[in-house]
Amino acid sequence: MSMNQLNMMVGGAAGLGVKTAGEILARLCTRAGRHVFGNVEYPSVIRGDHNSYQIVAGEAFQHGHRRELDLLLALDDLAATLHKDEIRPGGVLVHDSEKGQADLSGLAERGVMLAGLPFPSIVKEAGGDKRLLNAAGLGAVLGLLGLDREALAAACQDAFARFGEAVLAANLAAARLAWERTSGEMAAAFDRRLAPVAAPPRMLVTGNEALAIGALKAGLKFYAGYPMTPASSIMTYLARRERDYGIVVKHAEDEISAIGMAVGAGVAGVRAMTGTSGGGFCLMCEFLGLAGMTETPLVVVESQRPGPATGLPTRTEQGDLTFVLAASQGDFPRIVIAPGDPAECFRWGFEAFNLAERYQTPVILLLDKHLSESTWTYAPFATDGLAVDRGVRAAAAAPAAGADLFPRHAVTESGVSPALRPGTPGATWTTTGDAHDDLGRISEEEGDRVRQMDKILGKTRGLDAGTYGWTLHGPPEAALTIVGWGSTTQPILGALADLGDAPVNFLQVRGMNPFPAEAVAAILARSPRAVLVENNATAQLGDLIAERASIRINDTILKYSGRQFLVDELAAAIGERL
Amino acid sequence: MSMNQLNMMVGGAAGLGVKTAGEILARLCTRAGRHVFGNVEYPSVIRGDHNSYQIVAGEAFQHGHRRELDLLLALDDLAATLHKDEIRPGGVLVHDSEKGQADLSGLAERGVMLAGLPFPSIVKEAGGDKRLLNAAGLGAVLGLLGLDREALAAACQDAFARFGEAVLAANLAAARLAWERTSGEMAAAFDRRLAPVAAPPRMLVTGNEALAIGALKAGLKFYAGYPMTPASSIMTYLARRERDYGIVVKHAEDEISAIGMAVGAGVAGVRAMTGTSGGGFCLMCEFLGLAGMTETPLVVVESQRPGPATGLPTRTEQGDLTFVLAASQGDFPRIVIAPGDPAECFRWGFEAFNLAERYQTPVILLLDKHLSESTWTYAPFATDGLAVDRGVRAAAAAPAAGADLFPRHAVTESGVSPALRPGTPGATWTTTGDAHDDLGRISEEEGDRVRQMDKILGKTRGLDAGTYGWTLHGPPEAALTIVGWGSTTQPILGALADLGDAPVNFLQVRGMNPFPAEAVAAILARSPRAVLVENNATAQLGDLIAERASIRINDTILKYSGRQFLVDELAAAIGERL
Amino acid sequence: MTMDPTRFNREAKPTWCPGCGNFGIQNALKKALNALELEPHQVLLSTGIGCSGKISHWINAYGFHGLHGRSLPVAIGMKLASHALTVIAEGGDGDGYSEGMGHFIHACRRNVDITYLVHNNGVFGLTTGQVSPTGDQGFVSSTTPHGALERPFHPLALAIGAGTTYVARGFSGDSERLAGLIADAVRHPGFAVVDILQVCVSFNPDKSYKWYQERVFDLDAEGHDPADRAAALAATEPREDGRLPTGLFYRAEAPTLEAGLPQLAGAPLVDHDIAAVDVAPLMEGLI
Amino acid sequence: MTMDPTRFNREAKPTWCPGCGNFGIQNALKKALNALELEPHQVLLSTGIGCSGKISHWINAYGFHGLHGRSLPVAIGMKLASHALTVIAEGGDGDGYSEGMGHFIHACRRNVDITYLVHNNGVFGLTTGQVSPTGDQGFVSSTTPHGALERPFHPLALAIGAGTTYVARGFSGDSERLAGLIADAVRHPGFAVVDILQVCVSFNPDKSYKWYQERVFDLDAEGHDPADRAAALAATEPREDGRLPTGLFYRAEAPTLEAGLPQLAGAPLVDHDIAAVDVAPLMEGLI
Ligand SMILES: Cc1ncc(C[n+]2csc(CCOP(=O)(O)OP(=O)(O)O)c2C)c(N)n1
Ligand SMILES: Cc1ncc(C[n+]2csc(CCOP(=O)(O)OP(=O)(O)O)c2C)c(N)n1
Ligand code: SF4
Ligand code: SF4
Ligand SMILES: [Mg+2]
Ligand SMILES: [Mg+2]
Repeated sequence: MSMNQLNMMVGGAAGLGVKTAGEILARLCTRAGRHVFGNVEYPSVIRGDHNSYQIVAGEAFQHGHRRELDLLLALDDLAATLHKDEIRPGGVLVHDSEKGQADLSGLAERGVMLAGLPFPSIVKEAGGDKRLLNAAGLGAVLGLLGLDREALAAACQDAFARFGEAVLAANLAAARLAWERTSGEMAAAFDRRLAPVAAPPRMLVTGNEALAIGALKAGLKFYAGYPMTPASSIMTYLARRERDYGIVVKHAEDEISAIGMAVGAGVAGVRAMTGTSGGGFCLMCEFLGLAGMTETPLVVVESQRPGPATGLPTRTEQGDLTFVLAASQGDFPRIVIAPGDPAECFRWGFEAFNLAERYQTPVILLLDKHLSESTWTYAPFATDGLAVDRGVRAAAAAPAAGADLFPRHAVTESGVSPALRPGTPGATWTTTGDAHDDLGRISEEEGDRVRQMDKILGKTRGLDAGTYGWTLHGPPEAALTIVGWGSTTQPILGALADLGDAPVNFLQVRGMNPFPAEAVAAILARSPRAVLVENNATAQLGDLIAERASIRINDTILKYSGRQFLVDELAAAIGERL
Repeated sequence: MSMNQLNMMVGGAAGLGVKTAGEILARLCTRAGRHVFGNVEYPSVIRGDHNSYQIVAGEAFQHGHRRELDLLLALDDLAATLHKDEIRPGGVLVHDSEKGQADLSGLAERGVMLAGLPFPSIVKEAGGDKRLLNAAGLGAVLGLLGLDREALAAACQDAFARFGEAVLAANLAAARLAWERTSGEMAAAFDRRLAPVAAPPRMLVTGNEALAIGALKAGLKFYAGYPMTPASSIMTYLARRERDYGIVVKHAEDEISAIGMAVGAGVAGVRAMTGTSGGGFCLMCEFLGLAGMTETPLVVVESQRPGPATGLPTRTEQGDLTFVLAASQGDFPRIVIAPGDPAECFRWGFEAFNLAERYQTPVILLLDKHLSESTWTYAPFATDGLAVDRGVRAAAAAPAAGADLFPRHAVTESGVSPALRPGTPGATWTTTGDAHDDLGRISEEEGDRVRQMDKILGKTRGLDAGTYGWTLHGPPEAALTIVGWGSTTQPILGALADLGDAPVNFLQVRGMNPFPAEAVAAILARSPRAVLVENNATAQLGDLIAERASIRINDTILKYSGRQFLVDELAAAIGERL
Repeated sequence: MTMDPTRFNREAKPTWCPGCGNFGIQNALKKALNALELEPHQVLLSTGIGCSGKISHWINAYGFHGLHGRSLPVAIGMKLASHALTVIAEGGDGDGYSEGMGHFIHACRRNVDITYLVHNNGVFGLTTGQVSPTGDQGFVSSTTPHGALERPFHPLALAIGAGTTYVARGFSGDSERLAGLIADAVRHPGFAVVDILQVCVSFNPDKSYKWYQERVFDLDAEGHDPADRAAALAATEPREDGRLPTGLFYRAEAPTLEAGLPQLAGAPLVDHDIAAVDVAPLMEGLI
Repeated sequence: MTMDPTRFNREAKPTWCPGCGNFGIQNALKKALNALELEPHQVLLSTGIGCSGKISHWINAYGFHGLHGRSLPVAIGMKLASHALTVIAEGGDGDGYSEGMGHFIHACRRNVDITYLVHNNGVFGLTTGQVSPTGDQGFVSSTTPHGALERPFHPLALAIGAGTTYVARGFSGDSERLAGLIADAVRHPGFAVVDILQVCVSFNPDKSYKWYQERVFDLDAEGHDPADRAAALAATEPREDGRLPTGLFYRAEAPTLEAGLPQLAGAPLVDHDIAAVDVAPLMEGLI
């Protein structure tokens, strides 16, 4: 490993600023020209317990996290105890040598460097309390990584200036005191550095941020939601920009209202979105079907977390695929797409609105906590070539011959009826979630029913998931084909990179509905062996492939502990099959 | 056809008492020793439009309805217009010859007898108004069917006595006036009779009634619901018996509350149920998963109607199978059973509670409007052999060693933890919809998560759907195998009866989850040709079979106009494939 | 230019029962829209599921007949997206006060400039007459064969308690006065609730036109001051003589939610140009 | 026999933030249950999701920690099934007044004999501090970076409006008095609401213990008559001096829902023998 490849973790109780410290480190690495992957783990409590922020950095794109730590910054004893065994020989443990009580026996013998610092004294000397602990820890880490005094000052400036002079000064003091203790001998003994390397500017971006930016680019005008991890940060990201981008973001009283408002906004003619996780999605089912029945464009983000029920609210899982594909009574067209990384979140966050308006039906983007909240580095996403397509819209409101109503559900060749924005003079329309005729009038006639069902069920036929719904990574032919979807994409790519020239490729499925059945079947048919990699207990994609492509993959690598696969863990599991 | 085989329809606007007249006729047929099938069709409006009640009666079990009517009682012009062409040559149209305006041309030429009656004068003479119309119609029909004056009086007594003397007298007068006009010559010219034949006493029973009785037999103590056709009649049936059977029936403020109350009652230790249709089921998804996660026994009835959204609220469809199988985030065990007729509704209405308590998980009974509201005749269901099994229950509350808590989620060999009813002295327990340890305490440990997921997902392994989840009707080997489920069962059986000795059998799937994959696969493997018969647009059972049994059936007979298959319609469609 | 007074008529005939109070409400709504000098295309209706909710099919305006209990969230989304339109939410008492109660209370405090009309007939009409939350205690219906045990609430007491800025009650049997209340409610800047005592001839026949006519009276006639919140609340209490106050219970001035959104100060969202949104600064911000 | 005053303690330590008002509520609840001379096994808790809802894990009683916003329906089902138990529903203000508002209003009118405790801290604590329906207008949180636009309501005004028969407010910083209110609420036959002003040190630090202590006072001290409904409603109005009344706002006598159910007059449903229910008469009825 090069000295520029780094695997670091900050750990400590909730409330100690683990995430802040981790984010600062991640940004420093990014600005030093590194690609970064950042993974945050935290329990569903506000203070105490244990949080961690893991940063993997290097000159190449970083796919995910792995076990062998180069450096652990333990802000408390629990962090040291939980993660000390993950430090590789030659790695460092930064810990509290003054009041710390964690049992560190055996570490030195394993060749782990113990960077014990008197944190309580340091924060006291810096004129503060526990709230300076993460700054002190940061100083220690930057010392170890070879940053000089100016670089340290700049990092602190960047991180703390917005809290005002006094806070900045205290944090800087704490950081500097710790830096002084590690930047000499200890740094010399440590084999990793954070020296800048030349690289284009890169964003450090989560899936939720990328998706939100894609949606704004698409002309999102209305977002309603109800707080629920891991979808909340879409709402909060958008809310902060609401005035700059001339959009309305509404924290509704519940998820039913959130999706209801989004439907109303869609009916009125703007691009609208809502987002939630599985529990909230339960409450959205009925409106989802209404959007399908009334042919209202709608984008819904479902960012999964481990269920059933409240489950593990701040952890990750891919357990809602089957549900999202089937939610709501009756048959109607729904487009379900599972992006695999922030770049895909951006792209589909944009494209979802074109699809929703082109087909006048709900589009669901299926993420999970790992994708929503982890960070990766990317050059700013290219926006040229992203064209807004609002679908078939009536120019003016000519009512159907002999009727006073604009035919909102006119049967056309494509199945898509021209849309007419409410407020357009010259006619009006009516529509309903009841079965209806072409004019949107309630109709219980068998003929109308069948005609309109055929119409809506047929209209996504032109959408060919074969073109966008999958990617075969690696060699077209291989001894082993990994099959996965969504947020396992990057860990799988990382594992494949680890496995070097091994004869393995990876079929990433992205279009969950419509499903690229032919392509998937063809790839699996020519693959001598396939294994499903899923972050759930029952291999839900496996069921979908069995149903849609008539192939049952029996070999599975599943993880459902609420954590994402580590790259090395996955490489090992795949390696066993080679 | 024997003169005892009858296919009759009463039709007229909502509010004219079509259903009442139909029910009286159905009951008369039943008491005359006939087997009866009754199909009610009505729109989602309270007055006006068009209702019909079709009665098929004969000496053998009646599977369903068919097109060729022997008799149509048209209470208004619309009924005559809509259904006159369904009357067979030799059949009768009872209509209003005084004010009626329907175009009846061509009927006489086709050999249809026109029993025109001056209904307005008759009801006036009987001292009443439109409200006597159905009694008059009834009198006319009974005259045609050869009932004598006493039998007519008895029928009226039976139907109208409960409304008091005056109402009875007026109805009887109207009925008698009409009877006088049809019981002579007209009756002589008509080739059908309702003369009593010897038969054991039979119930005229709907799926909902049978299910409710099964549930009461199982010891149901609590039902909560929110009105929604076609599930409402379960609630109203139970509510009327609430005092007799010592149960509580609650009309809740919404479906979330309804299932929440049922979950609470289940937690407290009684057998509890809720019921709804697809739209309400959307709102129940989250509690369904909570029941799965907290291992709370719960029975949910989902009686389908055509979706998506409000759809056709009073019609029938089998469009929610996929949804019900996947509803709610994450993976948890759910038992889904689709009974095929009232006898099965009774049996599974009973058995569902044993399953729910044995496996401590939700059980869903999937019906639809056709099954919920149509009537069939059965001898009273046998109740011997129906034993209440409450599953593994702790005798007393011994807490887990070293803890103050009873281990509500103890990991046992079967995966089922002993239940302990709240209120039991000696300990307490805690449980949660969050991931938890064996003691029901919130736990985010990976080990606890995996342990408890393995436990709950494993516990229905002992439930072998191979034993109860399917029936192969007809010869074990046949040139053609019909595959269907739920309420198409009886129409399919009727069609098979129509087809006589044709080489066709019928695989009825009943266990939707767990799914009898092996049995289904074996039957389909040895069948040269299979066709799916489903009352939906996308062949949802077909998808389930593809997923679970790895066989894709491409030939389908689908109907999604909101109406059930007619027996003769289905026989023709099947016949085409022979 | 004088406007065609029949412009809110549709061809189709309502499927309500003959004599249903909904006809009076339909009439009143058309009159109100006429009085407001609106054009059909300027009006957007969001209705619930029930006999009542079908009204959007029989008023010539843009109409969205959505889900049971959910007319309000839809209407709020509509208004925020296209605030130049007159947005009216409408449905039944089962719809709004049972299934939709949560949305109702929150709409009251949210104060978006929409109007909410509730057809309050004491029953679930379309599902054949089960008692609603405003039905009398003891009411016998198919779900309450031994009489309803829950006590009804006065919806306007809740509306006032939750902060509604326009609170009125009308009667379906008096279209003229009802039309006035509706027009006023639409004019009112902010969330306006009109609870409408509605005759259901099929499932609540005891509360007939006559029954109501003997009881309803206008609060105005008692010199009620709609600015007096305590008096308005007092007016929601049952009276010993059984009389039923109608008219304007309460009105207050408060900024609408929209007023707090500078992004709505210009054109409605629906008129924004979305062809070339610049997200480069956002991406810059992540570097 | 004197009872062990620590019998409602559990071994496990709450995971609330140090200084969180929930500790005071937990204390008060234990004290109240102790004062009521209940045994742990006689108590059944139904809690929601939020920091608040976790309380069932840290009170030694039967405890069901269910869904966000749904503690009340569960509690009602529990009580009707097993009415000899003391059933308490409990959760946060987001839980009860946002997601669960519909259930709240309907529980108020239903008058089942349960107690409802709401930890009212003005924020969604567990999801990191978004404004709740009782949070101040203008409150800046992650979902309202430009300040909350909706006006808060007083939950007790709604409770009274919906017909609740016991309505009180406590303060998490005064466990002793809060314990008294809770014990009284449990004793009250019918639905009893105790809204509890709760300090959230992490996300609503401005409303500290000190802030509350300077403002809260007992209505009793003002000679408030809890039988006077209008006075109780008046007490829910904001005061010019910013003081916050606590104590018993309103109490009324009304039959519980259970009293209307003769089938509950004997043993609780849970004690009925279900081994041999005779359904023959029902089948007879269909012949
Ligand atoms: C989620 C859901 N639950 C239940 C229903 C069934 N449903 C249709 S209308 C209705 C009640 C209508 O009562 P109300 O709102 O008072 O309207 P009315 O018919 O009296 O005008 C119900 C329960 C439904 N459509 N959707
Ligand atoms: C259906 C659903 N929506 C959203 C959430 C996410 N969620 C968990 S706790 C919470 C809010 C908690 O606020 P509050 O009820 O006030 O409790 P507090 O934490 O303040 O005690 C939310 C929105 C959820 N668990 N379920
Ligand atoms: S049932 Fe009642 S509310 Fe519905 S249309 Fe008939 S009279 Fe009107
Ligand atoms: S976030 Fe607030 S309510 Fe939650 S535990 Fe911390 S202080 Fe208490
Ligand atoms: Mg109503
Ligand atoms: Mg709160």
